[in-house]
Amino acid sequence: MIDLKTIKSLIKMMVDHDLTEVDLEDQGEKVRIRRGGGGQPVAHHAAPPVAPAPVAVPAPSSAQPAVPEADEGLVPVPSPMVGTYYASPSPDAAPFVKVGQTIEPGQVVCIIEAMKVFNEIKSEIGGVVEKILVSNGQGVEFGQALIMVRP
Amino acid sequence: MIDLKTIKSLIKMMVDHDLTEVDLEDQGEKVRIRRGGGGQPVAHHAAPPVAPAPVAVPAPSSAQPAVPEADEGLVPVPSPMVGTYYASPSPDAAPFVKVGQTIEPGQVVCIIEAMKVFNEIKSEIGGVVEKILVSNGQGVEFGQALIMVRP
Amino acid sequence: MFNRILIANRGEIAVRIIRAAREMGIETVAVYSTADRDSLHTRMADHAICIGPPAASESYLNIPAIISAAEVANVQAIHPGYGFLAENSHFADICRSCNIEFIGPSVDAMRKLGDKVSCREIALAGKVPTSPGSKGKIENEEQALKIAREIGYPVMIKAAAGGGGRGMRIAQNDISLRSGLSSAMAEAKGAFGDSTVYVEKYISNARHIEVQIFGDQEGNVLHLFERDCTMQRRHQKLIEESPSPVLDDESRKRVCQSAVRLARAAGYFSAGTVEFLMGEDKQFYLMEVNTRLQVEHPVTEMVTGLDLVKMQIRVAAGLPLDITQKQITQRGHAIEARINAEDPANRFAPSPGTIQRWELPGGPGVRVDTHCTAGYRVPPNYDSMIAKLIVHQPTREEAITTMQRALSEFRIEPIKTTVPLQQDIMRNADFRQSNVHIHFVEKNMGIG
Amino acid sequence: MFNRILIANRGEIAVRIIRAAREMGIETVAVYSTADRDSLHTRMADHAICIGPPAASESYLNIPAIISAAEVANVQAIHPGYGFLAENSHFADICRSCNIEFIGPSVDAMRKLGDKVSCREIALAGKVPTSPGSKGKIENEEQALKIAREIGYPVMIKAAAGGGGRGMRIAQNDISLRSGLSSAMAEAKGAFGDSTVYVEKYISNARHIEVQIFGDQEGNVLHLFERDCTMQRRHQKLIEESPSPVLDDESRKRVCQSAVRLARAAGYFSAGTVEFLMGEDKQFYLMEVNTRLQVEHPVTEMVTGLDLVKMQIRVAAGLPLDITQKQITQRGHAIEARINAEDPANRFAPSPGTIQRWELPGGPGVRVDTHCTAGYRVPPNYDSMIAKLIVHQPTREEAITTMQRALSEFRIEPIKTTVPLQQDIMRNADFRQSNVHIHFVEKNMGIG
Repeated sequence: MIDLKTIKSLIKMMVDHDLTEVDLEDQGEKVRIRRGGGGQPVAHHAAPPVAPAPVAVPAPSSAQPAVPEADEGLVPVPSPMVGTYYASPSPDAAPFVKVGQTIEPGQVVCIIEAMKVFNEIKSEIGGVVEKILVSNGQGVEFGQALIMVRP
Repeated sequence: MIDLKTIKSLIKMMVDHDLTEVDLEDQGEKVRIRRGGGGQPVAHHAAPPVAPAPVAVPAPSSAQPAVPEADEGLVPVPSPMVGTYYASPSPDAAPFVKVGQTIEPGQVVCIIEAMKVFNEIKSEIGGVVEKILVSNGQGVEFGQALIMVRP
Repeated sequence: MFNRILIANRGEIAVRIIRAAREMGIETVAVYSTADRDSLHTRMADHAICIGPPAASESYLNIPAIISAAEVANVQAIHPGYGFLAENSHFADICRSCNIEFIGPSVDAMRKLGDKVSCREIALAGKVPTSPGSKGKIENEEQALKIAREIGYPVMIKAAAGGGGRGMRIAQNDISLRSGLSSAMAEAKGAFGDSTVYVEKYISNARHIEVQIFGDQEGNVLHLFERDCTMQRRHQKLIEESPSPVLDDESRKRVCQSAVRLARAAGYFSAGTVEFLMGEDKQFYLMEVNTRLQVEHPVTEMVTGLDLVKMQIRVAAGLPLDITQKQITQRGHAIEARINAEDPANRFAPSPGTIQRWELPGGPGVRVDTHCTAGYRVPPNYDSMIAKLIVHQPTREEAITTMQRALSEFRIEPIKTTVPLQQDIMRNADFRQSNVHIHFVEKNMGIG
Repeated sequence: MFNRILIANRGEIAVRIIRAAREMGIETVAVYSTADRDSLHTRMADHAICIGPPAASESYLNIPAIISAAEVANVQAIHPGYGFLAENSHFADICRSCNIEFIGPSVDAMRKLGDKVSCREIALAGKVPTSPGSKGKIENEEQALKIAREIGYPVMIKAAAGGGGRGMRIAQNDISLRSGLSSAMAEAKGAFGDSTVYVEKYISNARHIEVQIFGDQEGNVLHLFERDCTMQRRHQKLIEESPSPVLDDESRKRVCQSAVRLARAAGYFSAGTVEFLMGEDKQFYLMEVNTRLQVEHPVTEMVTGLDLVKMQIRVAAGLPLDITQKQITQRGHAIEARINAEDPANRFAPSPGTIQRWELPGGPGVRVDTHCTAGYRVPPNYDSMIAKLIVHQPTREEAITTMQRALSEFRIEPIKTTVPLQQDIMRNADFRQSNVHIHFVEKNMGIG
């Protein structure tokens, strides 16, 4: 709950420390307070997404959000198609990429099999592979994040 | 719930910290408080009306809002029952009240006939009759404003 | 035919009546309390008149206000819906004395069948099956004890003016009969202003079977077959269906004809319901007659293809019934679930408030009767029913499946509703096998 | 029976199929484009798989993506709905070669009846009434001119692969035939990748009468009577009803049996529709066959009491039809109105956007099939239909009255819809007297 007391303390903190903006989010409630150039904070307090407006629908089992954790500064490599994910070119080969590995733009990161065709999936960006989000043989959908890269 | 206490505290905070504007939204209720260039804070308190929330329904023909123009500083004398309005005690008698007339609290302002019973309707307030909103023989509903008085 | 009628009710039944009238080309006048200013019945009607503050006693039960509204709006008839003034013969009498037709039975028939003691007397005379018990009202404790010993315990003490379980007691022996008698009389006095009670044999493990009857002012009386309302909680119906899954053709015919006999004996016209208990012995025992339209009338409409509200209006206007008993058939199976704004997880506490999300089930075999919309505030002042979900399919098994599918599509937020309870019932093996009785929900589903 | 099926579609028909499957105890897998992430079919299905970006060519028409999704989800069958891939025999072929059943007819029957030229050939052989014209496709201009002079102007040029009015021209004389021929071929080439056209007599002031047929894999073929879809705007159906108000029993029997003959000749199974024009001479002329479920199938469901989607699934699983022709009867009258997100006051411009207020009609005789809810954003990428409103009553007159009542209850804001147009049609005296033809809306109601 964001109540008056919370807002009060926030404003005090802002004045004390000469902050210009504070965003606070708590269980769907939001407060934004700004102190502009002239030192005037403005508080925006938004309650949970108003009523029958499009709410966040609980994603069905396989319909995962494309980008699970966008806020960490990581960039996803999404699947360009529906199909089955393979981490390596053949069952006994080494995987295309591992966590911690540095990849170049255009480097193949996995294979997606769709209708008996094995498609090499290339990363559009370069960076360090921080996470591999799918496991070998798993079905993936269009736009689903496969691996997360720190550019 | 945004209540008077909350608004009061907000205004105090604004004055104390020299804020010029506060927006607060809570479960469909909204408050915006502005402090103009050194003037006094003005509070706008708006209940829900946002999109699919209960909208202002076009009133059916006879379902008029009880108080048509509350913002003029006039006070309505509402009908305490459904029935037929009569401005005078008998067809050839003078009306109980006229526009411009000063009335006392408790003074009879009209008759409402309901089920063959003629009920004298008394004003709870005193003041000058500014408007008579219904005409002789008209049907009125519960809570409908009959006359407007400037206290 | 009438040009304009007033609906002396609110909620889904007011909406239902407006729909029927609109399709008949009849103008509608709604009345509403200040709590219902933005309600669907208020904005759907051609005219709407505020009749008082939220308390029902000052609005929907306020006879002078409603009659005044009818006079101001110059209507020719009043439909009382169900509840409120629907079974108030005094109100029907006033309507007619003001030259406004009351869309319902005659005052005489309402009184004869509405009072349980006189209803029982008519039933006995007409060989309508009743449970053994007092011929009429109980005059004193000694008489009650004598009857109870004759018919054998357990016995039921019932209020003559009763309904919804009030003024009702089960007595297992002389002692509980004595105490039950005085408490039932006190409760009946408080609830109905009439302390008259009677005593009859208690039917255990009973099913609730009721027959829809319909008469016109020329003396024709038909039945529209039965409804089975055995799934109840504390005498409040939860699920109603038609046909009853436990009747064979012979017993169906028997109970329906009994109901018609009773209605004929009372000179009944308009819609009415004769309620029976069916014992483990498969015998029927008259319970009471509801001299009005019933909440669950849609299941009868689905299987017969008839529109009961339009029929009521036509009969009230003096038209004869335009169908014969032979033309009325049961086609398929219909089930109704009452959706209440109550929290089944919290002892069915009322859950009024503003509905933010309101998504209705749809598609084949689904009918929804409701007065609610997104943004509607369920007022705490009235009955908690917010919707009736009715399904119709060729077989009972398919109807249950469609009901499950439709219940799963209902999305109501943030208020709590009885949808989860209805889902539990649809899943219940005994319900599916029709192996239930009127106390099944409390006793076997652990819901008190 | 299947345990799990995939629905290769979106919108109301995907919801319709999910409802049928759920009632049959079959798990459903939805596929969706990124524009439909929050759509009702996506959240109603047991599983949902994103198959591509908003453009239909990259999602709902993307065969590899859909087959991959079916393999990933391990389904036993795919229901194509209508539109998109529903009449794509290549898709049906791929499904079956991947060991996934295609819920629809055989590839052979789809090809034979889907191509208008070969369909016409089968019809001629089976004495199914066709309009005079070319035996098969037009090889050159001279042949077209020769045929036109034989049968007499006006004539119709039609694309073999056509539909929805595309690749269609009316020619009044040799000159307009010449120009029409080349422009129709160019349009057909662009729209369907096939420039084949044929020529037939133009039927003026025609009504659109179509017959619902249904076959199983054992060779049984039944008809479920006719639908009348004469109310159209630019070849897009606006109102569909069953029975047709202008057929007598004899002509009904004749046209229905013709349709069954055609289906039998093609070895047809699953649901299909044989579309005819009925001329002022009351004769029928075959127009085309739709080898799939139709948008307007609910009116047939209402009058026959059958569930066409469940029947399709059962037949696809190899089960025989469990009804005979004799058991199928027409009961009452049903009308469907298509509600599109288009602005009738602004040349039917699409009106996509977020729906804020969405209140559905309800009560007796009303069925709504929709994928929309309050808060739903109608995407600009697909068909503009947002709901189908279906009513069912004992008579056509009552059905029209209920449709008017139900249309007046629809509240959709802020997007524009065709509700006002549908209301105009219901009020129209010629429509009410069934005195209309397929160009009536454009010509007589001033709506181009």
